[in-house]
Amino acid sequence: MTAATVQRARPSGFRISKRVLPYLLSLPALLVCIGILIPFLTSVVYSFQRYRLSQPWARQFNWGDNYISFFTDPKFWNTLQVSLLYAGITVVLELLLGLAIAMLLQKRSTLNNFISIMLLMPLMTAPALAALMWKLMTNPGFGVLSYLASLIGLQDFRWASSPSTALLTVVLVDIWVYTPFIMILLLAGLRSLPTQPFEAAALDGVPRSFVFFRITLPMLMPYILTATLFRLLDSIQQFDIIYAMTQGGPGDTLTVFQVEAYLNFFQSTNVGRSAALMIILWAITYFLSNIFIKNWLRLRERARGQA
Amino acid sequence: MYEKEKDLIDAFMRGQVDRRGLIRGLGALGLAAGTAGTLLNFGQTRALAADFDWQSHKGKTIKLLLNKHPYADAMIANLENFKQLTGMNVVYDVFPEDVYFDKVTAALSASSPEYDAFMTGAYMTWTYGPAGWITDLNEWIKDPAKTNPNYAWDDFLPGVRNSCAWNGKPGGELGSEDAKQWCIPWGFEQNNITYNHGMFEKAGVKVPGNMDELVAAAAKLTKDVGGGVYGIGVRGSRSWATIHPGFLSAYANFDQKDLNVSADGKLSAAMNTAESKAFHKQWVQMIQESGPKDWSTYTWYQVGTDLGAGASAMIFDADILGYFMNGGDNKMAGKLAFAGFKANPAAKAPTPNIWIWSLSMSNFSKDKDATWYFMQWASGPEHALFGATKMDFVNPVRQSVWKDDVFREKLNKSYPGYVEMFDASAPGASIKFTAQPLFFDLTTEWAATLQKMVAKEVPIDEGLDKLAESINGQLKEAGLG
Amino acid sequence: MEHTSLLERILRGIALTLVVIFFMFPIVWIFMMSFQTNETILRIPPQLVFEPTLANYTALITGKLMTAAGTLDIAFMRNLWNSVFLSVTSVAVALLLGVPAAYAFARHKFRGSEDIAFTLLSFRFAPALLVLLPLTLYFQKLGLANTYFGLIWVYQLICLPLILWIVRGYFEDIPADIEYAYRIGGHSWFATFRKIALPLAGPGIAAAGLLAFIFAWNNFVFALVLASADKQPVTVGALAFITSSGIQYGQISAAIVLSITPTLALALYAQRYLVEGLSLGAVKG
Amino acid sequence: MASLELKNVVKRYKSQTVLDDLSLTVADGETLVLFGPSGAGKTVLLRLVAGVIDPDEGKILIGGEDMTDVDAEFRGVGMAFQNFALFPHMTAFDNIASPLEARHSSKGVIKAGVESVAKLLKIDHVLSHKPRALSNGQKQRTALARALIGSPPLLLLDDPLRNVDAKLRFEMRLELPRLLHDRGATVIYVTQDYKEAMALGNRIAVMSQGVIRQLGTPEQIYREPANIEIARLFGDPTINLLDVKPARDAKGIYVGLSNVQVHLAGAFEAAVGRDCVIGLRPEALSFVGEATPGAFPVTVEAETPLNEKIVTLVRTVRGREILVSRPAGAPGQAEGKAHIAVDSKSALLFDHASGERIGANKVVNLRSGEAA
Repeated sequence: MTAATVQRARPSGFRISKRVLPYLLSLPALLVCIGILIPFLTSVVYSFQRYRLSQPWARQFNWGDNYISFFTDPKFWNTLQVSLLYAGITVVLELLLGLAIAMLLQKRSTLNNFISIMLLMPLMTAPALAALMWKLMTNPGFGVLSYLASLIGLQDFRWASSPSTALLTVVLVDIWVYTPFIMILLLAGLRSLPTQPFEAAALDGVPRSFVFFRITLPMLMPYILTATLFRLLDSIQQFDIIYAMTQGGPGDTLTVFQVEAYLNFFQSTNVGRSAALMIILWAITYFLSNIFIKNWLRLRERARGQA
Repeated sequence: MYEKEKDLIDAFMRGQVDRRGLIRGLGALGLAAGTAGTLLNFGQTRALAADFDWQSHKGKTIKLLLNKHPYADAMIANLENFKQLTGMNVVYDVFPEDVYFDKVTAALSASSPEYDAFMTGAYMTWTYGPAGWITDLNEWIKDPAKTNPNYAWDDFLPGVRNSCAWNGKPGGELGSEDAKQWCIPWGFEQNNITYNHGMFEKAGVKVPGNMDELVAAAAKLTKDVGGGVYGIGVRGSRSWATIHPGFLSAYANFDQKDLNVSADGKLSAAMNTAESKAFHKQWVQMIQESGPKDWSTYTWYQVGTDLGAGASAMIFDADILGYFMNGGDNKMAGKLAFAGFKANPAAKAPTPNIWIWSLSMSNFSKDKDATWYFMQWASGPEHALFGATKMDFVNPVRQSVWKDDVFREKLNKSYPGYVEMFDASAPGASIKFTAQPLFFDLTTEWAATLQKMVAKEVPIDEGLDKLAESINGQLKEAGLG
Repeated sequence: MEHTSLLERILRGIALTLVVIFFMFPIVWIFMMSFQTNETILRIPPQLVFEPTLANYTALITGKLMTAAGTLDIAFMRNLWNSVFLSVTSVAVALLLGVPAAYAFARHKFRGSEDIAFTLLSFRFAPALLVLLPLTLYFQKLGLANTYFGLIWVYQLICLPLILWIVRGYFEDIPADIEYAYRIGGHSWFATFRKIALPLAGPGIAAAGLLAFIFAWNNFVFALVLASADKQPVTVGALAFITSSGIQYGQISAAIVLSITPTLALALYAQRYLVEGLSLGAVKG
Repeated sequence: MASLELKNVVKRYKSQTVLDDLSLTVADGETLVLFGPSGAGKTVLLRLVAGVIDPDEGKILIGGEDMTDVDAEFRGVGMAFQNFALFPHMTAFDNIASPLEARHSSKGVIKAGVESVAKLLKIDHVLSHKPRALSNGQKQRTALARALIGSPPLLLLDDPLRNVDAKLRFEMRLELPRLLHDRGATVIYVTQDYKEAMALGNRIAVMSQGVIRQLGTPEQIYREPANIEIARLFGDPTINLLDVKPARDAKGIYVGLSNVQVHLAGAFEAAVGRDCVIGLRPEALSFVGEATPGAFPVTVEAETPLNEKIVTLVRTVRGREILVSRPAGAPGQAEGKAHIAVDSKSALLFDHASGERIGANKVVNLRSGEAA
């Protein structure tokens, strides 16, 4: 009888091998992305060419010339510096602010949940349009923010139009748009932390700061890494906000990679240089995310080991 | 349907009724002016049909790429006539101006056969032409079999027409003998002064006649009008568009150039001369003293919006920007006036640099002959007149339109001083840039340098020397210098 | 944590109020602008009092825009529809492709799985332009230019890595034993995936989907480069209010309000999934 | 038939070998307990048998049929997990019913089946609850019911009593043997609790570090542990282990305890002159009069009751501590000086260096897993 049960359950006909299954599952996603890999490689080829759309006859391989020329090009170093500075400032500020807000909203309540969804609204505003609205709000004449600034004594605050405050202003818009992203991820993280260590610490009268730095932060680390990774990738590639606010100006204050590459392609139609810039940007993001992913995996392993 | 109206129009076509009589007559028949205009064009369309086989591409469809612009709107409003005339179908994509040229570049660089013709500026053809994306239109213009006899190529303002023709040699003179007609001018802008005469009166400022007066007037306006109003609006964003309007028009008036062309065709930077430095000093000073506070983000839109909303007392920008701001629901509508401007006291006349909205034919078009049918209609005298009189198709590029009484009367009535301004500056109006493929690189860098100077990050002399050095380097790198 | 002093509660309240003001003020301001004409928006100094008008919304919905230079036709509702269609379909496709892949990476440590997962994530590193420009050439040849199909494909650049990476975390957080138990009970891997893994990771998938939706919705450059005017999303469509005769701030504001509404409705509806769903696992270790 | 046979199974995770060339045969209807510390590879072995993980080498035969490459759902086994692994989104009823649903049984059959097994396990009143609402004991029974319901010929129970309280564990230890026996299924039972192992197993396989160290009946494991480690794992209180160096005199082989030569019965020839450890079960020691042969003096330090026994801690002359147990109710011993004697037949000798047991008793063939 028992044998019959086993017999009946035996597989018949086509069956997917256990070894092939995971490949089969990830294959469609991979294929879709491979389709995108081909143009990527094409761009790599472009980056090794002297290639201006307006001078098609002069198109030829110049191998590393596009890259080598960057070394002696102060504009490139400025771009690199501004991009890293921008990404660094926005990510750090958004992380701190996002964490603070998440901690304010940590307690589960209808009001807190409602506020957290409301705070997502900036994220739902397309950055390009958000920048446009901020531009209006910081207009020295009609802008409500300029008006408010003048009320608190900043009569002549020039926002995005002065080199000394342009970075600050654009960072402000970036913070406005993207802090909610970090906030929601960290809020989720905070709320999923086990309660016991905190209760124990509270009972033992452990100082709050100690709890925060020794318990909360380490346990939140994987969330922080994920949020930082996605933000960093977007931030170092920021285009919409900067382009809409200042087009990279004033002067060369905000000529980050994507703005430079965009202008190089669409205005100068210098495809070779544009592609080389983007490949370098890609290499930087690849390098940074590699570090992040390694740490992320390590932290996950550790968390898994503890469980 | 409109039998009586048609009779009246036919009478007009036969010369029995003059234009004003016609419009009055149609008005008496209870037709709105716009409808009258369309009907009038029906009549003209039928007249056109008499001399040329407009129907030879019947049934074909062409696709246009258009910028969201009054010119495009005027064309679309009149498009039914073209379809009737030719039996062709026309479809079109309209993109917002903010992204329009990026879309054009994306479509053309992909060799997309989707669009047969598209709107462009003359500067862009310096890229599109050498890139092989657009067609030399001489082949069609000069072929009587393909172009209708009423087209009147000579009717185009010569300076504007020539500005759209280039031989493709870096530094080559526009409109030279061997030039290729990369595009057909459609409408154009001269850069002059539009001012708020109420504010001028209040501050007791006269219309400035040269650069010194302009700087002084702007400063006085900023000081005396009050209410946060500043003296002069000019563009300042980090873009080529900052250089080409008022700035270059005034610059050119001092006989200054962007680039020098040597006898052997090599290009070199020309903006670090003593005269240029002196001019830059004045210009920068003017912005610092009397420009918008966030000048470095100013594009066409902000310059116009401020003028229309009464935040600025004058602008030195496209005349048609002033034109638009004098109408619609703008706060300052009807309160603006126009003036030609010659920056150089020694110059005889204004020398405005111009922007030309034009039509180009895509090299990837599958049926260029059919496309040309559309282009010759859209740039033809009938449509030009329709657009200028019934829609906001200013500034028209055809001399015949400027001579048209209805058009002049319309302008004089609602835009006092506009016609005079135009007449004064039109003779000197042309593209003041040197045609060459690095136009956008170099001009954007020029704008960035200007921003640095206004922000006092770099002294003017040093900034210009550095700019010249950088430009010379880029020209060499591209094999042009 | 429960025993908070009165002072602390007051400070928290103040901090939260400041946060809400900072993030909500621009939204409220935009909302107010959407009921004003350009004339009242462009007043110096800006003022709170105005006579509300529905003209902006009327213009958007009827597709007629009055400007200084006459009446313009706009296709905002069409743009809105495109945004909805592109975002929904792209997220659906990304879920269809990404969720099984995420499951494979979470459950089967097969050879090269980490590398493949990283590669998939790395598509998110590639600056969009880098891929987009050559892609126009290939799409032209493949006949994918100006098709929704092609666009949805490219949208996977935004949606797929996000979904893959977040959903993978959720799957990893489901104890493997639960799935083993179901399989040993006699169910196929597919039944296990459908009846156990999917429902358990459901909230997380919903949350990841919503985030992907937001990013797809905000995208701008893909459709612009790859498609014709009739397939443009609201982000491009809203730029139509920057007309040569002035920027129509009122209409742009109304456009932003309208463009936020569907996402906001979705977020409010999926509220508990979004906050609680994300906390189930995902991003954590 | 649902006999189980593992042939030379190897399982590695990364560079670590979790199961090393393991072979094992379980007869139809037999209950085999896998016993060993955590990390010994017991759970991995169960999962290999269940088919949710694959061996790197070797074969797995169920009912004589090669199942190595057969997916879990076709192996016809039932399994209960240590952490219960209930489906959190389903009610207890649906949890239990899931194996029947996989067979596309009719609703009526499923209902009847679930209710009967639920009644058997006394959880019929909580069938509509989700796991969240169940107590640990109820969860455990639900998990067990789910494993039992399809009447699988092979049952795999992974330490099912680990996560339940002591009272329930005690009850279940009494109930389970009958339950399993009634089913007639072949059972592999994993536990870390030696009493459970002793109570449930027809045979016990003691595992550590991926290898079966000893396989035998509970009696064999207890009386004849293969090494010190196993001797220490079985028995409560744990076995007394004292370093000794056996020697021989005319009366036979002896060891020195408290300066007294205690003679051992057994074939310990090989131990003579070597450093050894003697293993004395507490219950093999008893308090005796001073004159009893082999009695050695100790000092009674403390006495404590343990379950049904009383354990006495004594100290030898050389200061070594020994535990002595006697059944509760047996006469006690006052503190102070006393003498104890060894039931010499049950003394065990181990090699000091290797820990292997020394003696002529049956040798266990570890490779085949069968007693030779």
